[in-house]
Amino acid sequence: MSTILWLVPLIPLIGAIINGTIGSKLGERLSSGIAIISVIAAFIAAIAVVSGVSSSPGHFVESNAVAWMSVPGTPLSIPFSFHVDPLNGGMLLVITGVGALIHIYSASYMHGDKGYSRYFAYLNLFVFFMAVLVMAGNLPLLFVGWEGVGLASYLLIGFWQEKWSATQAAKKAFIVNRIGDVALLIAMFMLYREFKTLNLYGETGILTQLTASSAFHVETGVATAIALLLFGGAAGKSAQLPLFVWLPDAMEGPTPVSALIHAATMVTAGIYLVCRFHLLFEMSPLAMQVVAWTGGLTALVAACAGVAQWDIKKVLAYSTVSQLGLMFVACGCGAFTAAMFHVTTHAFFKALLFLGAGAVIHALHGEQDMRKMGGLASKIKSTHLLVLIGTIAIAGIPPLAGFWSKDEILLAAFDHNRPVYGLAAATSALTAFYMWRMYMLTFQGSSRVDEHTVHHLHHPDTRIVLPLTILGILSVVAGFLNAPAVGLHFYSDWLAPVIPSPEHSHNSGLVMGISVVVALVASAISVAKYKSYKVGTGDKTSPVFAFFASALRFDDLYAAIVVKPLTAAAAWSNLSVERNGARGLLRIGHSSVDFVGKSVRRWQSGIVGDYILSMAICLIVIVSVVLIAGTRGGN
Amino acid sequence: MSIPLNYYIVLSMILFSLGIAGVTTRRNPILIFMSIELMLNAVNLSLIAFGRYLGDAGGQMLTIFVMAVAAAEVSVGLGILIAIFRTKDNVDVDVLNGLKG
Amino acid sequence: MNELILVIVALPLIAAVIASLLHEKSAKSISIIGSAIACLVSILGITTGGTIDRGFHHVFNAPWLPKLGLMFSFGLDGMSSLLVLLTTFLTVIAVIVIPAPKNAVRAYYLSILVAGALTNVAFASLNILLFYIAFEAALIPVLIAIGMFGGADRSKAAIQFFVFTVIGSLLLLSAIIGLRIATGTFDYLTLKDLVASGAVDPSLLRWFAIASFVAFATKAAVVPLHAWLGRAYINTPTGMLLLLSGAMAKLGVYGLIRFTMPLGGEFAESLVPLIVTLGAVSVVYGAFVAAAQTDIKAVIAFSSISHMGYIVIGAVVGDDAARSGSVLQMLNHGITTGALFICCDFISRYRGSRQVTALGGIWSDSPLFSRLLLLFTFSSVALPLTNGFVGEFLILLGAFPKFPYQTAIASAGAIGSAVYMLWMIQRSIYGGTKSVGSKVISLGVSERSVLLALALMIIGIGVAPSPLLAIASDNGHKVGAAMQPEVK
Amino acid sequence: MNFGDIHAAGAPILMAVGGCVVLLTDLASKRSATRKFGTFLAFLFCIAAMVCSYTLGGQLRTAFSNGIAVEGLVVTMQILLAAIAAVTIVASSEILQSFHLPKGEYRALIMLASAGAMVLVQSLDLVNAFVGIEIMSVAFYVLAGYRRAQAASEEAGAKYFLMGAFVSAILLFGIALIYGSVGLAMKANGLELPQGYSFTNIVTISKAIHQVPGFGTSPLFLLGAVMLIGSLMFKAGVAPFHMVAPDVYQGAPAPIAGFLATTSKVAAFTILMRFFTIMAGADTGAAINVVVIGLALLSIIVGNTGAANQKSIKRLFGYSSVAHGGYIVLGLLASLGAESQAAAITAVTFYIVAYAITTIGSFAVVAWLGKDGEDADAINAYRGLGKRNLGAAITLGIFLLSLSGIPLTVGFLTKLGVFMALLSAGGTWVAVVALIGSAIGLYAYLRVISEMFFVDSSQQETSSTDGASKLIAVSAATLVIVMGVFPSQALLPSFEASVTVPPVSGDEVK
Repeated sequence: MSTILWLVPLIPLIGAIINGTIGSKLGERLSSGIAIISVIAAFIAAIAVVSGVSSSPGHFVESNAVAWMSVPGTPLSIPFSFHVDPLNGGMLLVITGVGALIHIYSASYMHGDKGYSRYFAYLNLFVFFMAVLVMAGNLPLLFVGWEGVGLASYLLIGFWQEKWSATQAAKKAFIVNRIGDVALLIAMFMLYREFKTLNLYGETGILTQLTASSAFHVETGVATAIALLLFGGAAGKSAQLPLFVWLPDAMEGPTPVSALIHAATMVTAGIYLVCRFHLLFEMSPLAMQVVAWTGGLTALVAACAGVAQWDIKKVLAYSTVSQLGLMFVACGCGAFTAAMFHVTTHAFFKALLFLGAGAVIHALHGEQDMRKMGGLASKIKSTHLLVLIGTIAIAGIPPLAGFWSKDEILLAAFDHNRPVYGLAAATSALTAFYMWRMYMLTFQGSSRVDEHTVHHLHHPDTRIVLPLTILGILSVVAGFLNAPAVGLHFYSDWLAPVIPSPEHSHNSGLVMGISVVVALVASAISVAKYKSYKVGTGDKTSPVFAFFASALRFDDLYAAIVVKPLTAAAAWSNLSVERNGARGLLRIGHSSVDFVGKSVRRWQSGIVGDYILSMAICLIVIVSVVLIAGTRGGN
Repeated sequence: MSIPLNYYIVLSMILFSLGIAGVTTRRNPILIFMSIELMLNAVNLSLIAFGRYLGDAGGQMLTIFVMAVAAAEVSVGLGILIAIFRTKDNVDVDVLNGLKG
Repeated sequence: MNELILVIVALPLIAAVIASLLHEKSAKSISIIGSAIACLVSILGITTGGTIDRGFHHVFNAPWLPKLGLMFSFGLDGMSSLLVLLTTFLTVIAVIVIPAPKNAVRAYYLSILVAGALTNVAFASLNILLFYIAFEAALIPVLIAIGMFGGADRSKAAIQFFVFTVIGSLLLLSAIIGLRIATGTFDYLTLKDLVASGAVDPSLLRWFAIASFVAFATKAAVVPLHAWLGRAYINTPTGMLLLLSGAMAKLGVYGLIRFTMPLGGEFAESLVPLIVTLGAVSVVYGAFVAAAQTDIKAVIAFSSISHMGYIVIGAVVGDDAARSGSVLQMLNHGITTGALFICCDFISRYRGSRQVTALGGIWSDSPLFSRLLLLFTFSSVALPLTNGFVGEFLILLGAFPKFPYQTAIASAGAIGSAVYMLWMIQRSIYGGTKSVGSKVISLGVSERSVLLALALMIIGIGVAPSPLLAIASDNGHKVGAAMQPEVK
Repeated sequence: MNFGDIHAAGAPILMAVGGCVVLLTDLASKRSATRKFGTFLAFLFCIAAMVCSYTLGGQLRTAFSNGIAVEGLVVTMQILLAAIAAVTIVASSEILQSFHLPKGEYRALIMLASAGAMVLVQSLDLVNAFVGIEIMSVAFYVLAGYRRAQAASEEAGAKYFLMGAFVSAILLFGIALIYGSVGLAMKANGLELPQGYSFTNIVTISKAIHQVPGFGTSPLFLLGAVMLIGSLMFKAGVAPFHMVAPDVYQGAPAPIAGFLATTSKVAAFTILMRFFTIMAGADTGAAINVVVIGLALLSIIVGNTGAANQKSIKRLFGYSSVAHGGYIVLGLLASLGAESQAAAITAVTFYIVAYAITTIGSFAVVAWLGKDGEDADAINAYRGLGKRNLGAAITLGIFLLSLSGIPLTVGFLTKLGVFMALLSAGGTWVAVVALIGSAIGLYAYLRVISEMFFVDSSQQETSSTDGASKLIAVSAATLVIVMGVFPSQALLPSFEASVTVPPVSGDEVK
């Protein structure tokens, strides 16, 4: 079993290495083939692992440890070791599974790009790092995955590196993530100080110590600090306030990348981290409050921004941010199961939507502006149908996946944190609204596509349709993995060994009713509003719309309060401190020497009379000194 | 009843100081010479006085040395000064200011 | 076997002499041979062997000026053997990769080889006066290299560098003499035992601690004693810069671990918070200054202030993991920064400029080079699974319990490094070609293999640092513990 | 007066006689033939002097009714002086040739000056010291102004003479006061004059200092001592009495400048060492220490800063000689401490020898690079020298690094020695100031190095004609490196010179 654990990350890594080194010589078929096969193989391995988990008594499987960092003479010894239990097992399936589908999709989508093999190398690399992240048996290894996916995301966002905006977005993503990473790093240091280890599992592992009653030697203040730092890392990776600004820009990357990294998998790493440490978070009510509120606010802000986007991918990007917010709401309300469940379903339908959008963009030769779309329903039927499914799913209309998972979250919020519930409810309403807006603008109404494009639509081939279909089916059925209302709770049972199942709430009926009504009403309004959209009608003139469109001007805010001051500080430290200060220090020494030298040389007037005079004076001075000092010293 | 030693010493010190004053104030090399000679003679005076007081021949002996040496010095110095006088017909020592700094 | 270090030092010198006597054409090859053999020999230096005395192996003693207490006494522990290896390695690649200036090939190689050899003497010396002599004499070839083959501002840079660093080392000299007068010896091990046994006047130790800290901090370019670095690095020819930034700057940290801490007595301990704070300041300050540069060489130069900040923290904080990490990080910094400077040299040679404003589009025409540069960059950014991460992680992890705030600040430096390095990458290799006289960067076989070797080291150390850590963990502080000499 | 006495004073006598002989042969023989022969003859006498004083061996002996003393130090210094004289004579043939200066007189003057210096070095009686100084100085005046045609040289001579005469008057007054004070003190305390010693004899003085309570701090004595020390400091070119030195070194032709700089320092510092050793451990109050520290630091600062940004390299060497005078004085300061005395004397001796070699070499380079006798004095004439004449550039570079005390040159070991002595005498802060000073000096010297190597120039290769100077410069550079790396067991012990003063027979001791 432990060897199979190794296979999950390593096969994609091998794929990445092959594609990264000799890929350019292989040709499209071969390099995409290698990539796809490696991920499918990883998926199969993952299935094997997960089955092993379910069959094993302790509900986990562990790999053997291979030495990584260890300092002789110190307790510090950090191995490469993997540990899979229900929590990350599920994610592993999603990552490799959805990853495989998206690889297949990309094979067609990226056709003809001069960086074809490089693209697949990066994609495989991402799968590798993501697998390492979730499977990691200790924090530094988790951090490897954590920053590794950041790297992959950086490389893929900036994939078209001739494009300035792309490289800009890539840099922004990495740096903003780095901020979160530093928080995580410091959290790691604190954990090491508290627990004297960085292993998560095993008898001395941090999580084990946390479960043990002895864990409560960690006083709440420290727990809060650690939890908040961990959440800081999560907020960076999962694009929460105040660090969410990188995700919308990340849409500069190829669409499948957005689907895989910036919707389905990487961005959920933050939720995974929080759920992993749910014991620690539960020790600190304050931290829980912070998580819940951050999630709720992020959800609402992003939803507002989503309402006002014209770029189809931006809509989905903000919707992702908002959905992630909902997941954190769940975490903040203690409903970690719900959070993880929404991670799963969201992976399906958001990937579906992104890939659908990708198909649309592909069909329209790279057009992303919804104002130049419309009426595509009849033209690309399969895509239309599947996107419709995705829309219904995310809009939270029963009985599709989105409804069930979101309902759990809303329920938890309703029970534990009413104000945040308000935020979440508003968010889901807005979600339904802007998703239907997107759907209507894209597929319904009159066609606003220019003539030439209409007649030369790219019609998706099977490599595009197949993944869409599978994801569509999943988006329909996945909800029933955990629908307590209808008595289905496979998922919570599956997670039970790691995260105790939530007790049944008596409010479920009420909450469910509210959310259904809200979703339907919002959808109806949206459909009505955008049934017959004409370019230039209405909303983009209003300042509110512009304010929303710019995501509440967060970018400008940061430019004003972070970027500008720091740039100024850098310039200042270079000019004032380095040039004038540090080198000024040298200059001072230099000029003082010159000064003394000048006076010495002025003394040396060249006139012998002066010499004799100064010598006489000096002699007299010395004599007097001697007579004074001498006689004093004498007695 | 002989003159106490201190008188000689004080006198010679006064002479010596006068010599120093002359050397430092004068700009004419000849006068500087004379001032130096004054200093040397102040020294001689004190030497002889000491020698006489201590009943020791060393003082007088040294005086002889001083006289001889002074003569030698003066001869050399005059040579140098004449050479200078040839080039720039001016014997003010202040003209010797080509080397400075 | 004990003469190992003599071989390591002598080979490059002999090669240098031969090379400077023979014709210019053969100079390079001879230098390569000499330094390469030295590098191979210095690998042997890592293995313990020869006479072993109080934690040092390959201990060698011969009189030089016994009347002055000056002895050729050498010995290696894990730290010094690694640093010697680093120095010889950097010498080799400096000779291989960087072409010598046309007019004075032999002088150039002479200066590099001599600098390397003297640095090794300093690293391996167990006699403080010998260390000092090498420490200061190694400046002369650098001075000559900067002054003769340096950039536009070379003469000023050379003089400033030399005077500034010499002032520090003169203070060190006075402290060393003080020790000698008090204890009657320059022998490191004896001094260490004497200090440990508290036989030395603490006021003297205080002076030693201060003076040596100033000297070593100047060498390691700890803010605010880094003033010489900017102009010097930017004007140093790349070949020598590999040694200067890669090996000689390490002499500072080495000195802190080897001399200041053990011989400084309690006062050195009381200095630690100050030093750690200065280290953290260096990390942040270096990042800020680097972020404001437009010359990529300057970016890398100032980035190394930042990196040395980490190393200094790890060196003094008094935690085994941190100290080992610091020693490892010295290696890493030598490798990574060296690689970056080499790439910078390529860029300026082929693209005709080092200004980011004139660069761009390298990726599209020089893919291999660009990918390697990207890897080096991420190593410098301390991405996990590269060497940079291991060192910085261990340093910070070890330092955190004692100095949480400074460590947190230093950790934040990781953001800064991402900012300026990625900015540099974006402006220089991404986008479209800007500069007019730009040629495709075509790597020769030797250049390609050197860069690939560096890349492999970066990944290798990042993935499997344990063997090196095992060696690195055997550094100065253990000598005191193993007081009784064990004779093999 | 017996053969022993003659032998003890052999070296100066040989030099003096040699001077006269050279002079006479020069008169007698035809101009053309003499150049080689005269040089050879002079050289021969110098060698003879060296041999003579070498045969004296290291142990103490006095002669001429205790007027002079001979021991290791004296032997070393006399050999050094003779060597300097010989080298100078060889080096000067170029300038003599190209300026048509009388050669015989020149050699004679060099040798007489050297003889005077030797007398000064070995004199135990202040009277002899005075005579020695005067012999040396008078010759110096002439030598400094030897190139009469050139205004600078002439001016140098005149200035040197005027100052010198003034100073010798002060010296004499100092001697007189010491003579008197010693005499009075002994008379007052009923001490007998030691058998065979005069009042002006250093032995007597030391007896007075050590046996007469309060004598060390009596105004009369202190006044005399200060005047003596001050005037000797002038000869050694120590600030604030340095002022004439840079002018003279710049004005005089390079070989002569080298001769003056070294000979005067060697002689003056040796006698100062002797004088300081008798005061070691004596109760002279804080007085002497204060003065000495002051003079040392002042000349280190003045010399090093004055050397910075000079235009003339000979003047730069002049200032550097001031600075190095300061370091030597620091050594003397250490020799005042009883326990650090031996180390200090060794260090100072080594320092003096090393400095002499370096300075002779440096001035030889200046002469070497000069065109037909004119020195290459302007520093910007050295621009790009590394490209034009690498050999000369490296040689001068070595001297400059040695002057700035960089390891692997002799300059480092000398500084090391002095600082060890100084710190063991407990002068930490003095040492630190001195170290900073030497860093400043480093800056001054590096400017020249940078001119030579780091700055490109379009100047043409100057074909040097002065083979002798080249030879001297190169061999001196070699010596600097060799002594810097291996001041080998052959070389060092001879510097373990102990300045010994004949013991005073114990019966007077109260």
